[in-house]
Amino acid sequence: MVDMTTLGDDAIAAKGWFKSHKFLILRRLSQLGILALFLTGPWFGIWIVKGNLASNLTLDVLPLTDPYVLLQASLSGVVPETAAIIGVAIVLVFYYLVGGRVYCSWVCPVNMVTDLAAWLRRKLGIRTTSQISRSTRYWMLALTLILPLVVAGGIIWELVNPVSMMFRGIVFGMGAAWIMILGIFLFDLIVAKDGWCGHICPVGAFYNLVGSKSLLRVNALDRQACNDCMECYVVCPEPQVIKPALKGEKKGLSPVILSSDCTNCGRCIDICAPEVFSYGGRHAKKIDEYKREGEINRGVRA
Amino acid sequence: MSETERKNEINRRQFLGNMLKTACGVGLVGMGLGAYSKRASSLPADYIRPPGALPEEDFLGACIRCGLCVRDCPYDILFLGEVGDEVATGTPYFIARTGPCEMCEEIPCVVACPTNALDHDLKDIEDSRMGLAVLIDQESCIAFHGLRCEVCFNICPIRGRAISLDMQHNPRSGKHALFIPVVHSDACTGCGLCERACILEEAAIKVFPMHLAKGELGKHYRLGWKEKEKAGKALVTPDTEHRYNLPEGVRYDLQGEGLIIDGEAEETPFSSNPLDTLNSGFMDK
Amino acid sequence: MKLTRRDFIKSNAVAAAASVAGVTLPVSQSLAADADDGIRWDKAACRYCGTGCSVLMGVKDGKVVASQGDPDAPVNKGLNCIKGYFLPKILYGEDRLTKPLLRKTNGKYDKNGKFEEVSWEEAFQTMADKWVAARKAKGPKGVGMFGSGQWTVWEGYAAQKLLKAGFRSNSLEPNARHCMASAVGAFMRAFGIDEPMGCYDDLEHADVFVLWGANMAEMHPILWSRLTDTRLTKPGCEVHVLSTFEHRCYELADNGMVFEPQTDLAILNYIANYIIQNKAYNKEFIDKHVNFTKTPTDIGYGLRANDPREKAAKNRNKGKLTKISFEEYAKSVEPYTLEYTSKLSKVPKDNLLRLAKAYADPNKKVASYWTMGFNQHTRGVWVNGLCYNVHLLMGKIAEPGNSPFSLTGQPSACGTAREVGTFTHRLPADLVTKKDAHCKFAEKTWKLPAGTIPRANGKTDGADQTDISGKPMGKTLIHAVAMHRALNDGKMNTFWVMCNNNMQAAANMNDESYPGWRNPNNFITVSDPYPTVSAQAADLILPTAMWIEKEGAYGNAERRTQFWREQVAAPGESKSDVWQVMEFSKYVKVEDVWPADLIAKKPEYAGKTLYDVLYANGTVDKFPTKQVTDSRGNKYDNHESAHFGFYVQKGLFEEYRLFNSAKGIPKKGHEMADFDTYHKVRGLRWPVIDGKETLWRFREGYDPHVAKGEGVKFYGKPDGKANIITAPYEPAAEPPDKEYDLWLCTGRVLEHWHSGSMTRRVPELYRAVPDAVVYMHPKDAKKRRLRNGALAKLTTRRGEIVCKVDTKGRNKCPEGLIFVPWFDAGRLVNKLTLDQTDPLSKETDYKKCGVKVTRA
Amino acid sequence: MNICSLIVHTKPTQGPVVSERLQTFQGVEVHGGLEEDKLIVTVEDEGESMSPVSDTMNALRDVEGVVNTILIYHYGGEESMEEMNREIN
Repeated sequence: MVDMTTLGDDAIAAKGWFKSHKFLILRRLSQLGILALFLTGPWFGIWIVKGNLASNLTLDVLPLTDPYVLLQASLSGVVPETAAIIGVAIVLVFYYLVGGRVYCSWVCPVNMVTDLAAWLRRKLGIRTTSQISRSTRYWMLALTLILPLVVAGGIIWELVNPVSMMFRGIVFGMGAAWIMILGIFLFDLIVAKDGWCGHICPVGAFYNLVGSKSLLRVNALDRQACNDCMECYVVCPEPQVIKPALKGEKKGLSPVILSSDCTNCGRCIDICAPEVFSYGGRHAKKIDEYKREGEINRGVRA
Repeated sequence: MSETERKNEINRRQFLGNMLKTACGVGLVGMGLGAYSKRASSLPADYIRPPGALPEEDFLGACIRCGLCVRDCPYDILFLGEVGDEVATGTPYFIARTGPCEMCEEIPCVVACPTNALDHDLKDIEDSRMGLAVLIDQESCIAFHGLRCEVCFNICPIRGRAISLDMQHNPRSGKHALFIPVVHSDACTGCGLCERACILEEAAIKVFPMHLAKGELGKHYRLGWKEKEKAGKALVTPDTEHRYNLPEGVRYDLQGEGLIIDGEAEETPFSSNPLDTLNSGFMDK
Repeated sequence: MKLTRRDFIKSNAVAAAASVAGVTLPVSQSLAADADDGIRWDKAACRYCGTGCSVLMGVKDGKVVASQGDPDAPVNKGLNCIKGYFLPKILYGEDRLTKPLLRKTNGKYDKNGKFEEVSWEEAFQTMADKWVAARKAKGPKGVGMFGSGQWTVWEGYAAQKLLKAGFRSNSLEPNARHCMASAVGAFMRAFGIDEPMGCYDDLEHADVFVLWGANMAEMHPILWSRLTDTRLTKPGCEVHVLSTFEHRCYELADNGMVFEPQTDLAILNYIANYIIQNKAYNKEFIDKHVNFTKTPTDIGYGLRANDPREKAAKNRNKGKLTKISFEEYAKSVEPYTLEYTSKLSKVPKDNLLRLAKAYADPNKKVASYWTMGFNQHTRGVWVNGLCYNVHLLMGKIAEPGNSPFSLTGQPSACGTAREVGTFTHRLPADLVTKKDAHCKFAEKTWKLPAGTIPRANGKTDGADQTDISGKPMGKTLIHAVAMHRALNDGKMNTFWVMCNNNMQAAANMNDESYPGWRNPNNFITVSDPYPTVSAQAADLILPTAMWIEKEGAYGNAERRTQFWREQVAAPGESKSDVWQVMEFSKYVKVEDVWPADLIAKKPEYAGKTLYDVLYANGTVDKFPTKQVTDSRGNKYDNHESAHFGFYVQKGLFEEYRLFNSAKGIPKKGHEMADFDTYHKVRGLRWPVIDGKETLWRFREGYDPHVAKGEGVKFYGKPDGKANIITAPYEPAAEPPDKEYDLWLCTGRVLEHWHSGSMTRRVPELYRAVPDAVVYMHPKDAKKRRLRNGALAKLTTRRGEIVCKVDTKGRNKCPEGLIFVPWFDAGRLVNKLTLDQTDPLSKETDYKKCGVKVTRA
Repeated sequence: MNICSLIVHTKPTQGPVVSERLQTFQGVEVHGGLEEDKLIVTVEDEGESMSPVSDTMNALRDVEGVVNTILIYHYGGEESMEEMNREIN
């Protein structure tokens, strides 16, 4: 059993505090930075990005549109504007390249809430968790896409979607949305570990599918160095994705984490004292393997 | 059945059971959502959609709650529904009494909409139908009492067409007129400027979403005189000439005033205004 | 509602008995008495326009808590316009001034200091020092007072005495100079007596209404309501509307005409020509009641003498009439053919013809109404007269329905400015300072030594009047626009503005008004309830008790005099204008302003203050202070009486009546009822003789001054005949040219009163019409790359302002003309206007100057 | 301190006339019922200076036009004048 009180100490000892929190910090900067881009307008009158994550316009030129929301809208019978289609295309290409669930770990503001809940769980030693299937989110996704087809009243999921609600709440005004956020926090804290993001959220499920063949992945190329401290399993929001890559050498499995459940959050890279994990391409191999295969050396270690 | 088989059987059962549970759970969520959406998508009477908004049902499907219209409104009148508001979360609206639509000619909110929830075919703001102004309280409206207010008429951007003044005799004072504001749905955009301007403590003229404000004539029924006007002639064979048994000096005008008893003033070839005669030159030419 | 235990038991007892008997009691008897309980209702005249609606004000616990139109008032029958609806709120703006404020630095008056609260004593002492010094150094025109057609009758009367008798200065003008002077000039020239011969009942009796430069729909809302009702209910009634742009009256017009500015002169001459050519005129009437005259032409534009337009004028400021024959008159209007007039005015021939026919039809009763379109006109007296010409030619005058009617803009432009005569050249009841005899009558009435009041030419009995300055009195008249010029030139050094907002209202603010007020040698006092633009530009601000915070009287456009009692106390140290005028007079001694030889004629006045001489003179202070009550026993305060120790308002009014109602007065025809009567009635239309009011003047049977058998008599003139005065079309002073390519016309809107100092403090009215906009034709806007709602810069030779463009609003301007209302302190349109006046009436023309519009 | 209410029946159509007559009595107020010829009347005394309520009531019976009087409500309290006249709301 991993000792929660010393979680990450090894990594700090081995790499220093900064390097063992590098991607965590970068992710927070990314999440807050994106919020900031949206907030400079209403707060200071400097309009960089208008709108919210559902659809926005950067510097009055670059349109970006959430493909999931637009898909729901389309299913309710809407023909979107060109700008929206361009926006969706850009977003899809981006997430196809960097991994769909990068949205979850680097963009989505709810991630900060659920991460906080997970952190508190560890700190408080809450171990109870109810058994919810991780596939629930796909059911939810299906449900949210069927609802516009069968129920009048359009994008029904968006009435309650906490992900868009939280972002919109921060940018446009929260109303009672904080209750929803608090609900998710308590759900993750008390009811189920990684309950929302890892089990239920259909937004995550959607991006999961978008990025199922993404190019950027985390790998465990140095898996031999693994000292079985298990800390990566503890911090990973989708720990089931690690095992095949980290421990699958014998079965001949790729050291790249191929499961699209992986959010590319990089916490495993941070927490790992022996530096087993790194970012890389979908087909990343160890340098010596490249050499072996006569390939041209490319920068593979992130 | 071997141990493994039994184990697999249990696993399969467990799996099916779990799946069923999940499906049921999600299904319940779905039903809840469906029911909630019914309530949440009922647009309250004082929440008015921006110009060009599709009919409410379509709008709720098309609007992706991005808030771009809110951002591009130069008068900052638009808001996004928040959880707890009586309007679908994240969808844009304005409240006419506090911030009506100023009717920008270039309609920036529509231009900003990425999904056509605000219809991009709307090019002329005067064609928009955000709602309909209704003079809902004729008892309080001071115009109905003969006071000279007409603030709603004066502020209306579709001057004279969306709100006109119906001038009537004021029987109470006997010598003043009433200037009754009348809203015309064929021109009113529902911008709400009138509602904001109304000087009463609670506005007597209010903008409502179209479905609340507008009645509908039975589909079968036509207004005869309007149809005749449209056609430019009678829809059936025109009436023939009527003749009557009448005493001397009495005429009968079927389409006009009915029975006419000619009075003292016999008809003469002269106009009552001698100037007409003076200016017409000699009559014998 | 207050309820005692006794009331409670009693109401239970009553309810029990009523239920047993099966009797329904009136609501007020039950416990559920309505919330209006304890409100004291009393009548007052509306604070705003010249219509003179009566309102009932409800007071509870010293505050106006309710209001209603007076259902028994003949003018408005319980109705109000939107401004009247909010009357109580004008008293309670959050920024009421409550203390005198003087510009000071380091505790001393400083022209460039900051406003500091001072006591009334300090305020008046500072002011008195300045006034006495200016009067001594600069002569009778060294001091000046600018009052108002919104003054109550006695306020104007008290000020009249202070200036003309006390300070021996004719530098007293009302803002009515900007508003009514042309109408007055034309009345005097045509009829020899001021104010309309008809009354509002003409609105029910006319068959044809013609509006000349009057937007009655917005500016006289309740009268418009009456006119509209007649149009709706009277068969054959028609409405003709003429203006330089389309306004709300065109909604009712059967014949709407938009004419090129200034060509109203030509149109009226065309109508006269048409009547003559068709021999439609009333020969019998003309022979008996009319003289034909002509007036000098090419008379300039009332600009400063060095202006090239003035130098070019052949007969600058001249107006002496010469008798001519009917034939000469007919010849003078002959050039105004339909063809020529239509081309000049840009009004289609058919419309002009229809209008002319309406006037020429002997069977149709025609009422003509006008306001600022005629009066604010560089040929205002002319154009007023040309309208009388048409009515006189047809004999359509002074009888029900046949009525040329000059509407007034202010609530007491008639009652105070004109009847009390608070103009530089006038004395009460149509007397003038030009006439030695009139001045002598006034001096006798006021118990003053002969020669006290400055004559227009400074001479009495053919000799120069002596002055405190040691020099001869010299010419003493100075009109409103000239006052601002004199301030600017340093010739006038003290100026007291009361009950108006002349910095915002006077034309050419940048070149004349502002530099004049801020001239370091000048001391400007502004009395106002609110911090107006004028107050901002003043040196001393005196907080004023407004409207029903004092006992008052107004006279409306149909000669109706209406009184009200003090309803509520003014906030803080605010004092009414009459208090201010009278109290200030205590700070000036007779020796300060009168030369020794004048005092020698009345040695008992030596050492006295002006207050002693003018107000504690045995006439004004004749009536002791008494508790003011109404017939129902309600009690009312009277702060002025309490302060001065006598019934101030009654004393002033009864002394004023010595001018218009006493035996042996120089000019008959202005008789009024006594003070107490007016507190009982809903206003009376003068002349009031034997308690009877007069509806139509100059007509036998209606007017007691016309003897039996005379039929019609214009008794203002010695021969009883009215003047037809021919005058030609002459162009405006500053028509558009290449650079300033549009006409600028200014005016009002329904929702705001004058400079908006009251109505813009009513949140609802402010919300209804927040800011002034520039109304313009969509094509004019498009040419300048402007569209509805865009910001435009308006530039004239004198200044510029920025405001929003309105191409769709209530006023539809023709191409080539823009209209901007002047109520908005945030957009001072009088930075743009030209200080041109009618050379005869000295009234400013705010309707015509060249302007350029560009994108802001 | 006495307060009574009574119904005063009057001769037909004489309600208004009788009402005026009744109001000349001290402490008597008519509250309505003029048209019905059934006047709703209160009688109250205000201390020693006035005649007792009962006397007044008897006197009312003798007023011209009065047919009958019926006492409906009587309040007799011991409160002082000040108490009675204190505002209760």
